[in-house]
Order: sequence, then structure tokens, then C-alpha cells
Amino acid sequence: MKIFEPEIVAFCCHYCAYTAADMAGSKRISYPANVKIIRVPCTGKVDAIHIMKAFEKGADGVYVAGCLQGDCHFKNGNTRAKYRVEQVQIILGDLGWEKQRVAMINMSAGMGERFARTALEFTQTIKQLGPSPIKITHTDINQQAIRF
Amino acid sequence: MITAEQKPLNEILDYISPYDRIILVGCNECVTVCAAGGRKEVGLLASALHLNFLKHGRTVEIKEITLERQCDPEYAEELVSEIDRTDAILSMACGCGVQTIAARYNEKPVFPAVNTKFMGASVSQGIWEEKCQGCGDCLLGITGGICPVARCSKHLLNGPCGGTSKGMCEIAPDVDCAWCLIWERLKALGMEKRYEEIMEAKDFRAAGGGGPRRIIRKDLSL
Amino acid sequence: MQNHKDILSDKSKNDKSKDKSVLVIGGGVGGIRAALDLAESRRNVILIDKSYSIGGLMTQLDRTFPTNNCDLCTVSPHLSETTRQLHLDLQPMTQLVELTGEAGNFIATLVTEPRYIDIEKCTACGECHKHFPDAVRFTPGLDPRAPTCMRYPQATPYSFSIDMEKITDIKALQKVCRADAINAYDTPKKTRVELASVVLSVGAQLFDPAVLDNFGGGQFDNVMTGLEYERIMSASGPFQGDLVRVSDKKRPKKVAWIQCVGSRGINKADVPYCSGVCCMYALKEAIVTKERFAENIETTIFYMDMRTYGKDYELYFNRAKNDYDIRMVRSRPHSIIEDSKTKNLSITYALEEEALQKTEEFDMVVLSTGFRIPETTLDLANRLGLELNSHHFARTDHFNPVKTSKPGIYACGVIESPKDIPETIVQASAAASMAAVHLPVVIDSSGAPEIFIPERDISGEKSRIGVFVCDCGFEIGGLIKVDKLIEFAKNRKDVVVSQAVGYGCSRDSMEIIEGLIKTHNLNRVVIGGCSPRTHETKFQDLLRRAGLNKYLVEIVNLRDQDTWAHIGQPKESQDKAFKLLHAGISGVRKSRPLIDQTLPMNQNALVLGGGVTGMTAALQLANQDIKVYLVERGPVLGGLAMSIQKTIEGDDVGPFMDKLVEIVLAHKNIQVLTKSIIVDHSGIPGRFKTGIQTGIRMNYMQLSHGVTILATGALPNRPDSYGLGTHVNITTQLELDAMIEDAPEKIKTMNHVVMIQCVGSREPGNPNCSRICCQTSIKNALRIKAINPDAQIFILYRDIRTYGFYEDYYMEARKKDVKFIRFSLDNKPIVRVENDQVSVFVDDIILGRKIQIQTDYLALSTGMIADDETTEDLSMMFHLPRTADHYFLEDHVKLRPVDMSVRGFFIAGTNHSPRTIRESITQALAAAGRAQTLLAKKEIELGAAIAKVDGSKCAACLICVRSCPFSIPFINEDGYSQIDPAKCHGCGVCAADCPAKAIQLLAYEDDQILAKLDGLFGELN
Amino acid sequence: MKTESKLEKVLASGALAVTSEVGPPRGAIPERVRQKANLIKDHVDAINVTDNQTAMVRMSSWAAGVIIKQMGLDPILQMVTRDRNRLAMQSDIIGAYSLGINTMMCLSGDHAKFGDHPMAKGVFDLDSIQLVQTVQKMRDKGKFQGGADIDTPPKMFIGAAANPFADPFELRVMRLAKKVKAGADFIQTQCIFNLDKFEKYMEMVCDRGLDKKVHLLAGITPMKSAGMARYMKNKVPGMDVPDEIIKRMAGVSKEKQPEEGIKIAIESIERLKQVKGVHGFHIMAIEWEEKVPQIVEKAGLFPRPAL
Repeated sequence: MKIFEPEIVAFCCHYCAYTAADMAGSKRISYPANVKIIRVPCTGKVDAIHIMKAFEKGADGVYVAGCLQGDCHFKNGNTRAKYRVEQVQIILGDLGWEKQRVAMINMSAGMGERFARTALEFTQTIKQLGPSPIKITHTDINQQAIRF
Repeated sequence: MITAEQKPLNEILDYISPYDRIILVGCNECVTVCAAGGRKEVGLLASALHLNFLKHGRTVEIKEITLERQCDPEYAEELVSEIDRTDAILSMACGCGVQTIAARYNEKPVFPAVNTKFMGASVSQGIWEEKCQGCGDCLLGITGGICPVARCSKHLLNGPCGGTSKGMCEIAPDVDCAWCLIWERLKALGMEKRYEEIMEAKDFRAAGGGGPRRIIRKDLSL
Repeated sequence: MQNHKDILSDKSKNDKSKDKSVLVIGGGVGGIRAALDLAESRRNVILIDKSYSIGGLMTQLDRTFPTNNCDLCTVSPHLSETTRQLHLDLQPMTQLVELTGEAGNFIATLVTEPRYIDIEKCTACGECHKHFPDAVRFTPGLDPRAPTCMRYPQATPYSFSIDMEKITDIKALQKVCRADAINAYDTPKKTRVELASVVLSVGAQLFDPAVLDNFGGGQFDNVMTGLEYERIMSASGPFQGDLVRVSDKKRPKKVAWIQCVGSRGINKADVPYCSGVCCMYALKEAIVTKERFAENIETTIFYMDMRTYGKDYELYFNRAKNDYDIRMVRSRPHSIIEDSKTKNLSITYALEEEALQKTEEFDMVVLSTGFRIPETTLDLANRLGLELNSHHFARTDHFNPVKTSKPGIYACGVIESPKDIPETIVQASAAASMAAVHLPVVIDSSGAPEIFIPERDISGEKSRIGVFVCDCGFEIGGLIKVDKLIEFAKNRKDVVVSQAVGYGCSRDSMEIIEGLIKTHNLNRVVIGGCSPRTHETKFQDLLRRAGLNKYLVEIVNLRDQDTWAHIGQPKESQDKAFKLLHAGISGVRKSRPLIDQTLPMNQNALVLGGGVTGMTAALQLANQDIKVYLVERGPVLGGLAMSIQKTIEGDDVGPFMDKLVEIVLAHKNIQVLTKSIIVDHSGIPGRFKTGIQTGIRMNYMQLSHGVTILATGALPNRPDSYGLGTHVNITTQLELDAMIEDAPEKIKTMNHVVMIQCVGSREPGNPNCSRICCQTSIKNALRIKAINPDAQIFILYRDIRTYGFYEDYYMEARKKDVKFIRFSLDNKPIVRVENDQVSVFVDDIILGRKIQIQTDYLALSTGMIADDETTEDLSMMFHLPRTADHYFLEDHVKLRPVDMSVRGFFIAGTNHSPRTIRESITQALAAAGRAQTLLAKKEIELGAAIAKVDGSKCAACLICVRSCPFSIPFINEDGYSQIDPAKCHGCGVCAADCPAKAIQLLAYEDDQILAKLDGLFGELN
Repeated sequence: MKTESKLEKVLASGALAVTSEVGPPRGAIPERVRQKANLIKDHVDAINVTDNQTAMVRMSSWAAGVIIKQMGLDPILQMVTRDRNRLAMQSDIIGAYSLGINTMMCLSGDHAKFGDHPMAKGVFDLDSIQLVQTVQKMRDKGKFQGGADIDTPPKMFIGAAANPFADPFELRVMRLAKKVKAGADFIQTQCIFNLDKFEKYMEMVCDRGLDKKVHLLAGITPMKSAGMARYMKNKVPGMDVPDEIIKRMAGVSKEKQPEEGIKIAIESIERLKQVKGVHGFHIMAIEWEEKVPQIVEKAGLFPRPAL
């Protein structure tokens, strides 16, 4: 059987998490290639809809990565993001999905190691959960999509 | 403003699961302001519905439309072009909006996606409180601008019951005793005397006791 | 060969501006930085280099420590800027022949050699080279003649140079040049320019070990210098980046590095000083060898002292040992012998602790050679009238390391003393700042003229996308197949052009892209390459040059977030690259032209910390007519330097500090605020507002400023080690320093003095080197010897790190019989106090036994630790990052060493990392200079990422008004929310919260984010 | 005399009246009503029959009242406005009166949230004062609240409740005045533990001359334990239990605490007898009815006047 390789979207704020990801790269600290980053100026910009849409389009897991608590460059965008992630967790729970498919992670710009470690941990969590419920029942989605 | 809250997803799903094509209609008035049924909530609910259907291997067409004001028939017309291509309508407006849509498109099932809660005001970001029950006979002029009908748990019209404690209502420690507020306000206005007048039993016809209420402005209704 | 036809063009006659220029001599990384700083602060600057393209030594390096970046990638943004700056006149192939006059009024005579190619016309198409391959000069060394004769792919200026002596048929050459750029009658040009000041940044050469017979005298194929090894590993090098032996082109299995070749020696060919950078570059080369080629390549470094004294360098050293398993042998090998058949190399060496000599065979040997000042520099110094020190480096002021013996001439980089790239950059900014002092304060405030062509209106156009993927040498192309990406992109909707571009950020690639945009009428561009954080601006400029709005480009981070992060996983990395690229293509289709916002710049500066660093920075700015608030937490100015008596050079610190304090206090542009703490902070770069509580009454004051310099210092370390604090004769070096000054009679009575190094440094808890301690203990040892020559002094050390010319003092100490006893971290000395007698026990590695020293005095070299509390408070307040050991973390450790990640913030002094007074002063000058480049702009560019309200959708619900962290939105007269673009910080919180979806954050609009998601999952919207 | 009420007669005689209460059972168990009434029948002048007390469903107060009436005793019909609209309440008043009940208490009632039907809709068509008004109008004017004439109006002796301790204190006397103005003949107060504060309240009542217009029966509740005292202080809205009382209860051993509670109740009655305007006592011995005779006797309120 083919090993399940989850698709994971990480919304990363420009100031901390995105920089930390670059830092992980420049230090050549490996993390799973499953994680793909979408850059936002601040995690406060990440709308619950964006997270939901990521799932809709086929993500197996989504996380929002922002600055450390209290370190947001826009005061409290990361705290807002945390609540929005919780909102999505509730919706997922209502739909009978595992809440762990969405998470909020905090790190500073210098924490390349943390970026890599959390990316790995999140990927492992999603691997344990298995494919998104969408994929199990609806494989057509991938057939419609471009073969990479 | 009218406030509302989204219904539990399961209830919404029960309503719409028989259908393959749905219009999800938001409203850009009250329910937008109270973050229950504006464009954003429409998008979020649509996404949640998609996720649910996809999980069951179904692709359901969900058309997202947010009307300027669902409770006006003219705005409801905006759905005309879509109505033939839909099996059901899910409305995120208050009960008034849902009924306007249902009346206009009586050939299609119309379901509410929110529970209309109360007429309230925003206390601070994200918090709304009931302030009016639409009793049709406003008492605010004699109660210092604080409504005992809406804000006293027992709708008492002649002063606080014995359950008030430190200015709070007996039903919950975070609910103000309306009568304590009224009293403080009357004192501040030097209108203590007003309290001693007995407020007679209310005529509830104005509050809907006389059947669905109606306002007619002859000058406008020509 | 040429007839000098003097074309004396007196610039000042033609130029109506009375502003004189600053001449920067030397186009290496230091010269470029100095020139850019001056140009950015709107000073006219002439940058000359004798070579036909600038870049210097750094452009030849494969990667640089400690980030192990490809150097070309890090330096190229700087190189291209040189041609961008309006105030910068770049003159390659040019030398200074004469300098007359004095500071503020120099007249320089410059001679430019003929290039025989008109730079303006040359497109570097390469036709000339194809037909006349011998007609171009090339850099000797390991490079065979490269397909293009650029020294490196991002050459600036981007143009060939013809060696006219090798041309016989000039007409034929002219014929092949389609650009008509061949100027056969080009002649040397002599110009005379009026200068205010000069920055000397000519660098140095690297020692040529061919003179060392014991190392093969340059005859062994597989023995090479560090630089040659860099060229072998480099993608633009002789083997296209493949690590192979020169002799047989085979991958080596065992590589050795020999340190201090030609340095720290007493032989004929040796220089006594330490070159300061070789330990780090050897470690880097060993790490990169393992990382990029094969983990099983055995790497061995032969060294005397491991000198990883820079910021976080010790961590790098530890990583080399622990993570990369690089073998460290403490020995100075005396010979290399080549096996004539296998071309393998035998190194003979002896270990300190063993009597026997050993021989070991290697496949390749790298000689770590250091810096030498070439003869040409001696001539130049002579022409300039500069004094040199005994090692032929420029002699500079002890309290101002960039100030040479001649007023108006400043030195930076290796010409001043051996140093690495970050230190060079710091000095360059410092020298630029000093050079600017000789120019009028009034800055040209006229707005920068538009240097870009007008933007094309693309409204109504269908998307025409160009996709360009950079292979970044081996950084991207080494792991994934770029051609497949290109093929993939080609077949995507709306993609008109899809093409690989070697080094995407090189001039030639940029020009190719620019050309393709124009010829194919592209209106959107996707660049697959490195991080948009570092390269977005560069490509945005490219679009502007091509007449497109700069927001129509999308950078796909294929390097930092793909190939670099997934080494050893080519399949996964390739798959991710497809998806990321597709997301980029999908996203760019939704991009729209946007307009940048601006605000006036506040011209005041806030300097935090009233020590030597803060005062120096404040003074430098104040002298440029900038109002400075100098905020000090303590009751008086002075800081830690007040407790130091003498520098190692023998200068008295006290009088210098007293004078500095006096000048600062009296300066009309400096407001000194002692007993002051920062309590709040708001605003944006260029318009900060910082609240302080000041004075004994703690009155609140709000300071408005455009820039902030952090100079809050560090703390003297005082760990509970070796009995510190338990006995009157066990102290830190600071107390010994004071005693030598105040109570020499006590010193005279001492028979034995022991000093222990690395106390509380280079060990768990504080793993970094404190940098200052080795020279401090040697300084104090020498001072004790001067008072009491009979005193027996023992310095117990782990590595002696007297980098640069401090090595002289180390030699002197050894000559004066100061005993140096080495110990290791797992076998530290033990201190006992019995009957009031302090005894130190230590294992002497050379003698192989434990010795006991009954000492009269024990001085502990405790170094510095970060002021955790202060840096933590300030980092929270200002949102600045810190290192793991609580120093501030600069924006880029190499190229932006005094800039912080938050624009408008600069760091200097020991809150950056431990350093000497001299080094702190340099940083202070550099920070002041960098601050000026920002203030010179007069306007703050706010970017275009601002929130925009669609009034027709707005329900005036007030949610944005309430959620904006900066209280910017309001409900306007028309009844809907309005957001002032000049005030919006661009976080996007309102856009995410708006229940009517009436707000979009430009550049990050919902449809753009969703389009990227679509792209990631293989759908095109 | 306005009515046939025994309580009215006792009060009119100038004697200190004593009332107590019986909570109807949560089931069709008429014997339980009789048992409870029997425990106190000789020691009180009238027995309050509570109306879905604490918003828990119980036998209706008028039915339980009729059972008590049938025992030859004098029930006081409690009526809360929470559960019935004005039609239902008026018809129940007529019905109760027709079965011999002539004394009633007009209350708004505990909020449904606290009971066993928190999902119930609170009616509150009238509030307690409006109910007093309604009953008085029925009795004195022979008219229903809606204005129509009553053929043979019910003559109820009208009681209302007062809580001297709820916030705001200054409003309490005014609210009492409102009830008096609405037509209350007697008042039963909330349990009194803070005697100092109650005395202050009574001073204000007398200052307004209300003692002349209404009979005020002071509420007395014996406490079984220090725990109960604490609970009442902290958890029961509008209850004022001074710390000294809790300390005093806690100061004796657990077995002796009931005895101490009764002692306090008796001492309170002794002290309140002296307070101007106090015309009697309403002893609320919650689930402890058997102690009522002891308290009444020891407080010197026994025997009850025979009328």
C-alpha cells in the first residue's frame, strides 16, 4: 500500500514564522516536504474561511504559524488567529472531523529549529489521523486536478 | 438591531441534505452587524457544508449571495435569476428575511440557518445584549431610559424583586438588575418620586397580544 | 603601450552642484557598502576599482559563514544597487594617481584604463568572445576560460573588456559586435575631481603558499589554498561546482585543512599576525564539504588555536565538531609529501601531548592562508600620504578605527586589519559615516527623480504570465530538475513564457527577463528562486524597469523553503516545487497594480544607552544636525567603559571618556536623559513615538523620532566559579585592571599571578566566546610585567584568541615569559583556598602531569553576558528578535550587521555581542551612518499592503473600527468605514474580521490567497 | 373588618400574630399536607400554602389550601404571577374563595431558572404589586382587572412580601409603601438574621407611617447548622446573614448546632417583639416544621388567642 503523504498548508506570518522557515532552510534543518507555506503579513489576516477553503480544496491539515504570544508586530494578530483556529476546530468537530487537523503554532523569527520541529510534529499528527475525510470518500477530486 | 446566531450545523444539514443545488443567502443588515449572516458567515457556512458533503462523496452546488436586506421584497428579487437552478434556499437572515424569501419563492423550500435571538445592542466588540422586546408601548420615558420589560428577568414593572443582590439579578451574577439601574438613573435625574407611582398592569395587545402587529403609514402606502 | 591623451575634465566646472564627492577606493564588499551608504544618504560618491568589474574577494567565495549562503546570492542585491543609486558614480578599471589638498578640499587625479568597449552599449551578448576568444582578460587561478569571461555571473558593470594587444583585426571585431560597442580608439582617461574625503577599502591579497617548499611549493595538484578550494566547490568554478581532485577529477575521500599557513609564524615567509578569518572559513569549507558532497568524506583540520571569537561562531565550531563530525587536530604540521603515483598527500605532524611524529595520508590538502598587503597598496598609501603599521596595514586612531593618520581619509575592511565580512561591513558603514562629516550637512531634499519608465496600464488585458525559474547554481538546480518545472509551467493557462534562468538575480538573467517581458508583452511574472524576503525588491525593480507595476510579480520560494529544507529528498522536493510554482502562477493571475504610500520622515534619533557606544553614535548624528535623544537608565553617562583603565594598545580610557561625556553633554543637538526608562512605544519606521519616564520624579515624556539606535551594552559576567567572591585575592580581570592602575605597589609584592580564561564562557549555559578576555588577560599580564618583571604569570587557557594584531601582544607576553598552560573543558583547573593561600591545580597537557601553583593573585577572565532583562524588555517593547543567549539579533549577520529586522532600528556595541571599546566605537559610527541613510530619505515608504474598504458592501458595523490594533478605521460622512492609507499598518486584521467582506488587504486579497490555495491543490481558478 | 380572615382578626385584636408555612407535596399525597399542618396547627393563627415554591411543580396551592381548610384550619393562599396570566389568577381566586379560603399572599415568584422547569416560559402578565391591586379591586370595587363587574366578589385579606435586605436598601421602604398603596393588608418579610439592619428598616417604615397602614409580620427561620447559615449567606439571593450568626453557630459542636439555631430564632423573636411596627411573626422552618411549636412556646407566643 502506498504510504499516505498528507498535504499540509501552513499560513505563516511574514515577520516570524515565514522568516523562521527561511531560517530552517538556511540552516539546512530538514522538515517534511508535505508542509507548504502561504505567506501573510500577519496571522491576524488569516480568515477562518481561508482555513476552511484549504480543507475544501484537499488539505489534510492546516496550521497557522505566527509570532510568539505578546510578540505580534501588530499587537495581537496572533491572538486573534488563535481564536479563529479554535472557531474552525469547533466547525470541524461539528462535522465529525478531527479537531487536530487545524492548529495554531507560535514561534519567533530566529526559531528555525522550532519551525522544523513543529512542521514535523504536525505532519506526524496528520499522518496518524490519515487522509482528510474528503479524500477517503471522494477520490475524484484528485483525478480532476493536474497531475504534478 | 435584530440579533441572531448560527444554528447548529447538524440542524442545517438535516434541512438541506436532500438537495443538490442550494442558494445560501446572507443579509447585509442586522445579521452582518452581529456577525451571524453577512458575506463572511455565508462563506464560512458554505465551506463547512462543502466539507460535509465532500466527506460523503457528494458535490453540492452552493451559490453564495448576500442581499442588501432580505426583509424587503425588492432585494429578494435578486435571487430570481438563480432560483430555477436551485433546489432549496438556506437563509442566514433573521426570521423576517427568511419569511420574505419564503413568500417570494414559494415554490422552493426555504430554511433558516440562524436562530433569530432578540433586539439588542452591541455592548462591546463581539457582545450583544437584549434591550427591547417590542412591547409596543414604550416605558423608557418613565424608567430612566432602561427597559424593565426587556431587561428585568421577571418583566416586573414596579421595582426590584427580593432576589437582587449587589445590583445584580438573581438569575446570574453577570446580569444587571434592571430595576437597580432604573433606580440609580432616576436618582441621578432627581426623579425618585416617579418610582413610587404604581405602574398599572400592562396592555399586552400592543405587544402582540392582539395578533401579528402591523404598521401602516397611509402617506407612504399609497 | 598607450599614448596618454589627457582629457582633463574638471567635474566641478560642469557640475552646478557645489557638493563635492567622496571617493571610495576599492570595489569589494566594504567599498560597495560604504559607497551605497553615502549614496543612500544623498552624498555624491565615486567608487573606483582597478578591476573591470567590482565585487572583490567575496564574489569568489563559494559560501560564507556562518549562514553558509551562496555568496553570490547574498552579495548580488548590493551589486545591482550600485548601478541603481543616482548619487553613485561607478568607475571600474580606475586608479587614483594623485591626491592633493586637505580634508574637505581634496583634488584627486584618477586614471581609467581603456576597456575598448562602451559599457553603455555593450549587452554582453558574448559574440566578441565567440569570435575572438583570446581578446578578453580573465582572472588567473583555477578557473579555465569560462564560457563568458565575466569573473562571476552577476558582474557589475555588465560588460566585457577587450585586451587590445591580442587583437589584430579590429575591424572584424567591430563587425561581430551587434551593439556597436567596440571602441578601438579608447584611451586612458585622466580626470580630476574635487573631493571632500576619501574612503580606502582596497582590501588585501591572500598569501600565496607557493613559496613554502615544505608544503610542495605550489607543485602538488591536490594541495590548494582555501580560496582555490572555494572555487572548486563553486557552481561558477572550474568543475561547475563538483568537488573533485585536480589530479584525477575524482571525488576525494579524505580532505585536510592546515591552519595559519604563512600566519602567526616566525619563518621567513611568515607574518606574525593572525588573519582572523581562516578558522571560520576552514570550518565552513569542511561543513559545506560534508553537507553538499558526501557525509562520508573525512575532514580534518590541523590548527593551533581555534579562533571562533565572533558572534555565535563558537556555536558554529561546536556544530562542526558535534553535528558534522569534523576532526580537529591541534598541531602545526611541518610538511606535506606527495605520492607521485596516486597524487595522495602525506602530512607529517606532532601532537603536543605525544613525543612521536605521525604521518597521515590525505586525498586533498587545503592550506588556510591569510591576508597580505600587496606592494600596490604600499604605493597607494604613499600617494595618499598615509602611515602604515609594522605589518603594512593602515595605521588608524586607537579610539576611532576608521580614522587614518591623514585627516579626511578613512579606512575600512582588511586594509585596516584582517577581518571577516560582517566586521568589514560595519567598518564600511562607519567609514562612510565619518567621510560624510566633511560634506555640508544640508541634504539634497528634492525628491528622487523617477528613474523608471512609466508604468504600462494593464487594465483590461488578459493575463500574460512569464515564469522564470532560477537554478541558483546548485542551490536549487542541484536537488530538483528545473527543466521539468519549466515544462510544467509552460503548459499552464495564461503562461506565455516559461524559461530557466541560471542565476536569476544576476544582471544577465535580469536583463533577459526584462527583455522577455517587453517582447512578449507580459503583464505578470513569476520568479522561482529564493526567499521573497531577500529578493522581492530586486525583482520588483526589474518589473518597474520593464514598465510594469511592481506588484505584478510573485516570488516562489524554491530555495529557502524547498531545496534547502529538504536536502536528500529530491523527489519530495521536486513535487513540492511543482506545487509551489503552481500556487505562484495561480496567485499572480489575481495580482493587481498597486500604489505605494508615503509619509514624511521624522528627523530625530533616539539613542538608548549612554555608554561609549551610545555617546559616539549620538555625537555622530548630532554633528550632522540631527536632533538626538540620548536615553540612559543610570544616573550618569559612561557605562562599562568607565571601569576600564587602559586599552591593550596602552591608551588611557579615563581621559578619553571624560572628554566624550563633556562634548556630549554640551552638544546643542543632544538631549541627555539620564535615569530614564522606556515605558511605551508606537508608530512606524520613520515615525516612532517612544514614551519614557525620566528623572527622580519619573516624569513621563513622549519622544518622537525617526530612527532608534540600541546601545544598551552588556553586563560583566560574574559566575560562581573558581572561588570568585570567597577570597580577596580572587577577582575578575576588571578588578585587577583597576588595581594595576591604582595600587601598583601591591603588584610589586606579587610573586605569582594566575589567570584563568573562559570563566563562564564557552561552556554549557553560555556557550559563546566572550571575545575580549584573551587580550584583556594578556594586556594585564604585560602591565604587571612592566611594574614587576619578576612576577611569574600563568595564563590558563583553552584557545588563545588574539585575533589580528592582538597576536603581537600574545607574542610579546610569551617573550616576557608569561606561562600559557592549556586546559580542556572536561578537565578544568581547580582552585583551593587553605590557610588564606590560594592554590590552583591544573593538568599541564605538555608536561603530562598535574601541577599546583600557589598564587598571590587569581584573576578570572569572566567576560561578558548579555543584559537579559534589558534586551528582553526592549525586544518586547520594540518587537525585536534576540539570540538564544539574549543579545539582540541583527537583520542579517553578514550583510546587515547593525540593522535590525524592524526598519529604523540599529544596534551597536555589546548588546550585539561582546567586543572591545574600539570595536564598539566602530559599530556606533556604523549605526549612526546607517541611521542617516534612512533619515536622508525624508519620506517613509509604506508599501502598498493597506486595507481598502468597498463602501458598497460595508454595513458600517464598526467591527473594523473596534478590531484595528491601531484604531485607524472610522465611519465616514457617507456612512461607511474608511481607512487612511497613510496610517494603515497593513496587518489585515480588519479584512479578516469584516463580516460583510467589505475590506480587502491589498496585495493579500482573499481571491489572491484562495488562488494560491487553488494552485497548491492543482486547480487553476 | 374587610374580610372573614382569622389573621385579620388576630391582627385587629392587637395581638402578635403567628403564621408558618406548609409546602405542598410533589405528588397527589393529600395526607402529607395534613401531616405537616397537624404539626403546627395549635401554634399558629394561619398557615401559608406555598405556590410552586422555588419554581418546582407541586400540588397547587389552592388545592392544598382547601385540604387545610377542611381540617378546620386557616390557610393563606400564596399566589405567584410567574405561572398564570391575569385570567387564570382571577379565576383561581374566585375558586379558592368559594371553597373557604379568605387570606392570600401576592408574590411574583422565584425565577423558573432555579426550578425543575427552567425551560418554562415565565408568564409575569402582572407583577406582585399589580396582583395586589387586582385582588383589592376585586374585593373592594367588585370588578375584574379588565373592568367588568363581579357577581359576588371574593373577599380576600391581602398579603404581600417584603425583603428588607435586598438591594438597594433605600428602595425597600419605598417598595413596601407601593405595596401598601396597591392595597396590601399585611406583609410577611424575608427571614431576618441581621436584626440591626431590620430595626433600621422598621424605623424608616414607621417614619413613613406605614406601620399604621399595614401589619408587618417579621420572618423568622431557625437554622439547623452553621453550614446552612453559610449557605444562606452566600448562595440565597437577597439574604443577609451577619458573620456573628455564622460564628455563633460554628462556635458550638455539630450536634448542638440545631439547638443553637432555635435559640437564635427565639432570641430574635424576643428582640423583635419590642420593635415598633412588628405585628407578628412568620416562622419559616424549612423542612423542620416540627420545631415550630417549640419556638412559639419558648418565645412566649403560646397559647394562640382563641377568637
